[in-house]
Amino acid sequence: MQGNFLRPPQAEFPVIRLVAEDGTRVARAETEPDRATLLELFRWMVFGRVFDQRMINLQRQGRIGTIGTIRGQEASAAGLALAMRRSDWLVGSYRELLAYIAHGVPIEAVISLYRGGVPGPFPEDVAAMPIQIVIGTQMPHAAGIALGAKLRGADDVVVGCCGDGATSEGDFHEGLNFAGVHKVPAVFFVQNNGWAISVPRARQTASETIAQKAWAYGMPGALVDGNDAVAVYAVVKEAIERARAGEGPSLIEALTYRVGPHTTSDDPRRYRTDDEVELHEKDDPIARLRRFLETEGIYEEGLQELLEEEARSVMSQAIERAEAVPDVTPEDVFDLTWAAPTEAVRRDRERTLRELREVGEVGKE
Amino acid sequence: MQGNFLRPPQAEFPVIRLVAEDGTRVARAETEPDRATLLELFRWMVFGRVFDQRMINLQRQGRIGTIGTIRGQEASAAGLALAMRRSDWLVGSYRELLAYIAHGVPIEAVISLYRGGVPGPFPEDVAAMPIQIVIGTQMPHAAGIALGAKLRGADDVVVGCCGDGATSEGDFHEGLNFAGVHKVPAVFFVQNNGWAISVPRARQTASETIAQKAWAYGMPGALVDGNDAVAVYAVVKEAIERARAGEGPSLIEALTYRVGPHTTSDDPRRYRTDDEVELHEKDDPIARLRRFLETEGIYEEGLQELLEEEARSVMSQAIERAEAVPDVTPEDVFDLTWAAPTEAVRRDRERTLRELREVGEVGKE
Amino acid sequence: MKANIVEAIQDAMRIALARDKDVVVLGEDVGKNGGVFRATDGLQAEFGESRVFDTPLAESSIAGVGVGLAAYGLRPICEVQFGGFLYISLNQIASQAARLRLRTSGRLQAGMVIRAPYGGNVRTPDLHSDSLEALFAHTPGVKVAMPSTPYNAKGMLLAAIDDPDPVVFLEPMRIYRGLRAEIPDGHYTVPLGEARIAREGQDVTVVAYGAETQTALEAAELLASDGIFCEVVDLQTISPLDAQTILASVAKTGRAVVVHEAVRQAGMGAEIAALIQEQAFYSLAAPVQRVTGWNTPFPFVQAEHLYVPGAAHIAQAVRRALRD
Amino acid sequence: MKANIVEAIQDAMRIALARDKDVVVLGEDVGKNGGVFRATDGLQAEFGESRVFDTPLAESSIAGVGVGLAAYGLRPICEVQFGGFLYISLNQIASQAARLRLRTSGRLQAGMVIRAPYGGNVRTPDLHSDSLEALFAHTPGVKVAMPSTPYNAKGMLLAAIDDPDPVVFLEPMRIYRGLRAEIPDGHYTVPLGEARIAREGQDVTVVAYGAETQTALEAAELLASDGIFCEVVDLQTISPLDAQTILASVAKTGRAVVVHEAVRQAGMGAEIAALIQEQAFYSLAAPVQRVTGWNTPFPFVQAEHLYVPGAAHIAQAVRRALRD
Ligand SMILES: Cc1ncc(C[n+]2csc(CCOP(=O)(O)OP(=O)(O)O)c2C)c(N)n1
Ligand SMILES: Cc1ncc(C[n+]2csc(CCOP(=O)(O)OP(=O)(O)O)c2C)c(N)n1
Ligand SMILES: [Mg+2]
Ligand SMILES: [Mg+2]
Repeated sequence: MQGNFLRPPQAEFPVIRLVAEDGTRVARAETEPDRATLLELFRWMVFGRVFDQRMINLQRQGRIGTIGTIRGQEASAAGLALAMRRSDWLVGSYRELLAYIAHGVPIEAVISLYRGGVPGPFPEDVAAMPIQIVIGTQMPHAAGIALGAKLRGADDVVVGCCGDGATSEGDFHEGLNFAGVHKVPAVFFVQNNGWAISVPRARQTASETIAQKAWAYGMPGALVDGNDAVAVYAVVKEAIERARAGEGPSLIEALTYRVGPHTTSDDPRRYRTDDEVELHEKDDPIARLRRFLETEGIYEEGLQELLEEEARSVMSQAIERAEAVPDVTPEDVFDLTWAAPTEAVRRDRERTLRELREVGEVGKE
Repeated sequence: MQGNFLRPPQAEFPVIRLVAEDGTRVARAETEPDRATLLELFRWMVFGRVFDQRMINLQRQGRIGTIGTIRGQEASAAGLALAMRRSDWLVGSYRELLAYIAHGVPIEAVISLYRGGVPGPFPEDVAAMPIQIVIGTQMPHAAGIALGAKLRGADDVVVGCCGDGATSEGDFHEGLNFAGVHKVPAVFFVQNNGWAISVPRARQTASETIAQKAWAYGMPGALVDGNDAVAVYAVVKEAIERARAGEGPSLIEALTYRVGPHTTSDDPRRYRTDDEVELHEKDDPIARLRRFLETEGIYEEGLQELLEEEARSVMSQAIERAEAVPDVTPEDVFDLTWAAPTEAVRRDRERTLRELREVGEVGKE
Repeated sequence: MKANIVEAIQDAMRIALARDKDVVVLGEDVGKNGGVFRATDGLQAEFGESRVFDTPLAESSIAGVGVGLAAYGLRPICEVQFGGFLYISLNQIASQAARLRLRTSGRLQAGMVIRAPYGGNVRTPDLHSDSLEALFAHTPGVKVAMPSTPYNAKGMLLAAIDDPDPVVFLEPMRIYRGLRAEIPDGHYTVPLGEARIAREGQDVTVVAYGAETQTALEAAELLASDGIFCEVVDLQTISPLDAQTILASVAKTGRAVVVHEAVRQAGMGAEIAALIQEQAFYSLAAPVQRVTGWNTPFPFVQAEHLYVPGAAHIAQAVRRALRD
Repeated sequence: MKANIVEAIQDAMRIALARDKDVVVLGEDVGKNGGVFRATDGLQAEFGESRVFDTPLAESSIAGVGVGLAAYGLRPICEVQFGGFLYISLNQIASQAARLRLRTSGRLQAGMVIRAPYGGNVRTPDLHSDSLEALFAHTPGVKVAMPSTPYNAKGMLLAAIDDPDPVVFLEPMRIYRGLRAEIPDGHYTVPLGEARIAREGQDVTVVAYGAETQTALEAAELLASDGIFCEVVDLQTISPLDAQTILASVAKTGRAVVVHEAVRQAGMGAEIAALIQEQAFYSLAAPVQRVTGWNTPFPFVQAEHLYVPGAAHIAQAVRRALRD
């Protein structure tokens, strides 16, 4: 007599960790960062912390609009960015600002965006899609870019990033499924920070891990401690090398935590306890990496303070540059809408601008 | 030294089978059909074969529009329908016509639809959504209906059906993910018939099975031999009972094969070999069940012929009834668009009808 | 009671939840968080998690699950967090909700509400400010309501919840809190399908809806001091469109200006101008003017105040209508 | 060469694939099967599976992967199997393809074509017959082309493939095969953004596009025998809309009828009527008439011949325009 035909979910994904919370090493990996890269990781993470605080301040001063916070997620962002080549494509969202900057996007472009202006074109040698706001939509783009690289025979790899909440969107599914079928050189990287605004991870999907969703697309998955920069780097590096070698896409879930509010408009006390936050705050990725650097004898006294100082000054200069950028004009908007405007577009543009000018005059009456 | 962080897909789903191709029993199950139900299964499958052929003929005679074929998939459709209560909701598509009819939808309603008319309301005691044409869109509906049943405290279960191709749609993902999170009483049933028009299953998803996609939604999965009506019934029954007991949704993949063309407009020789079809044609679900009934001593000489005769006569009557239904009028279309028409709708309806009448007169000039 | 628009909307949902146990509220962050604009604040605490609940982050299924709930006989109020994300819900609304009744010969229907804040000048990020009402107005089988005051926000939402047809309910984010007024306690409805005269006048008819109604009233006030008297028609329901009220006003004034912040081309302004010239051609003294967003995507924040029609833009068009 | 529309389209893709190795064709069943209408017949055999390939059954990603391919510098031609399924692709087209250039200050752009057959009277199933051009015309940043003859089908598709902006290319399913004509061999383009005069006349301007252009020409023929001479403007590109050609014709005739099979409300007919009354008010002798689908969803097959405007409907509207 048979029965119990239904097989309950069985995928078990142990959390990959190379450096423990207290900074001690727990494992080694072939793909882990070398000394120079470890210092770079630390530098970018410290920069991320300063960047985050400065952006929040700018928002409070009314100098930029609503901004997402990245505190606590610096290891994921830096680890992922440094594992990439500059010619690899970064396809992410507002939660990957630090990764964008570490990948080569000018800080002032990011600030400009949050000032409500045009970001300005990214530099020619930075391969990245715009910072996505519409959740999940970037995942098919990542698949498409990766397919492009494959078709062209280029050895570019694409890293498509999103949050835990984004995994619920149809576009997440369609993007990863496409990537699996076409075996494209892509790495899908989910920053699982526990929350999608106020919705906890457990209410987002009944799947025990996000990593195991990989199997639904016929690709390998990995669950990494997202606060362990060394592990994030190593796992992403492995996935990128695999993709570059033509072995296809993979999905990485980085387990981290959003210590701050979702954005400057959010009040997290409405939906989570301070205790929960405090618990996670203790596992600070910057402190962890610093302790690791110390244990490894790489850390030099005063380094963090130096880097903070440097970051503050870099930020000040970037803010100055961003604030010097003139405001977007209606002309900009029209001219960036069409690459090949038709006669009708030109006339419509003129009519609109004429009416705006006239209103300007009315305003002066 | 660690490495190989990426875990390749490992879910293994053995094909559940109770009756072998040659009709011999290979296993027993608690939830398997009793004698009466076995005969009902057989009756409906035979009906399905006759129905399919008659619909194809009607299409050839220009009496109905394009129609999908169901030959070879009778066991899946009948097994699933008979495992349901009439008060359980069937939410499926054009490939589940036999299931709809076995669930209680009048044959003439189905024929009317393919005659290009209104199907007419399904009987009050038949719980079913309309036969879906827009691939995948019905899966969130199934989740929603099941949530409704749960919220109302009713013991209705919802069976949401789709094809292997449909699993690629964003709506498949969103529907199942929602169902998993809200632990609704739903069974998702995928008829994997090997093809989505010309796209083979292997190009639809890199996932080894569709059953394993269940795990991505935190629900159990099962892979059943879709040509084994006894097994389909048993597995669906188990899943429905589980859902009814409040244990949540599950996903069943029924492995079958579309022996005929996708629809009467399709030419499968463009994309698959006759050899492949012949191979699958040998595994005829009706023949298999008949041999099983024979082995079990349930089959009485001449039964199939009798049932075929009966089916032909039932079909003839249904066709007659369907063809007696007057054509859809513009009034019908307006009146079925709005449940609560506003004054503007009434005026617009009158204008449209007046213009149509005038054109009628113009035509008569 | 005194209420702003978001409070009026919340009050409507609270009343509906209390009077009909089939009403449920779902969407992203509508539970504990009470919605990113607090429209559902306190509702989960009051009515429980089975009546007011968060969904996964997936707008197609928010609408699609709504269709299923409605088919089962419940009255879902689905929230889509920002109007621009309705692009993702559109297929479930247009190809499914709008046609369920037709497909089932009236046996089932998608009596549901899809609420979303819309509109610009709120300094929101990309795609948060779009006005997509025209897409739904081009989708028969769904009604489209766009309130402009606390009074009609509450009354129309209560009407929409009762309505057996699916209703897309677009809320004017810009004036969610700015406008506070006395509204009746308890249940009342403002019928769907009826425009209202927001201000009487005899010189020019200004047709507006949603947040732009307030802007049109400002413009009317400006112009009044110059001796130009506008009649402001507040559509309230965008679809089905109450042509009669518009035409009655134009019959009086002979001139019309249509206002919206959505893209101009193929927007509601086109429909209304087409309608007026069709039905009131011989009483029109001048072409119907459109004051709208540009034929570009909604721009970056720095340019939004130029994109969204202000009172000066409307006044300009009224003067143009009078000059002709 | 002699070709019908579907052959002309296939020829355009073959030429584009041959002249530019960055051109790729993707969609459901476009490979071995050659598309359900055979538009891509033989292309995979000729150019290989890396140039012409099937996608999973998922219309959002067909467009979304197209955006990625285009961002990488390829020139994707994406096929959506039937126009009604564009609802599913809309978010990727409107919120992504249309805005990539704006979001990247021109660094990246979504130079891609999304092809889909559209329209009724072909006895297709539910949602296979919808005409959704107005949704895209309300989406600045995408162009919308709708050919009406083998000549412009080939020429516009080649122009669309070259165009750096995303182009939604809607093909008239009803006349895919019915219309056969001599077209040039090899590469040529019909520029996007330009309407054409399909028939000259001085009494009434009939504005049409896609399959309805042919119906309008039939109506013009009917009417000519009664001494009524229509000028038929075939829009070719729906967006951006070539206002000048329409206005020049109306300046001559003083009367206009706009034709489409899409839903009337907020359809292209509204935009064109609004435009004509705006720009040519004083030369208009009668209101612009609209001949369109009804304000209902596309109906069941049995009623479609009444829903899709026929020559008699158009003739009726022309007479109405002349009566006024
Ligand atoms: C399509 C879409 N729906 C809703 C939103 C509003 N929204 C912005 S962020 C967010 C939560 C995202 O959660 P997650 O994917 O986990 O990313 P996180 O913010 O936690 O990094 C929501 C709902 C959006 N931007 N886009
Ligand atoms: C959204 C949508 N896209 C495309 C189609 C056209 N179409 C009809 S059936 C079909 C294949 C479906 O394959 P599958 O899901 O495997 O079901 P099967 O027909 O094999 O039962 C396609 C592409 C459609 N009806 N709806
Ligand atoms: Mg998150
Ligand atoms: Mg199939």
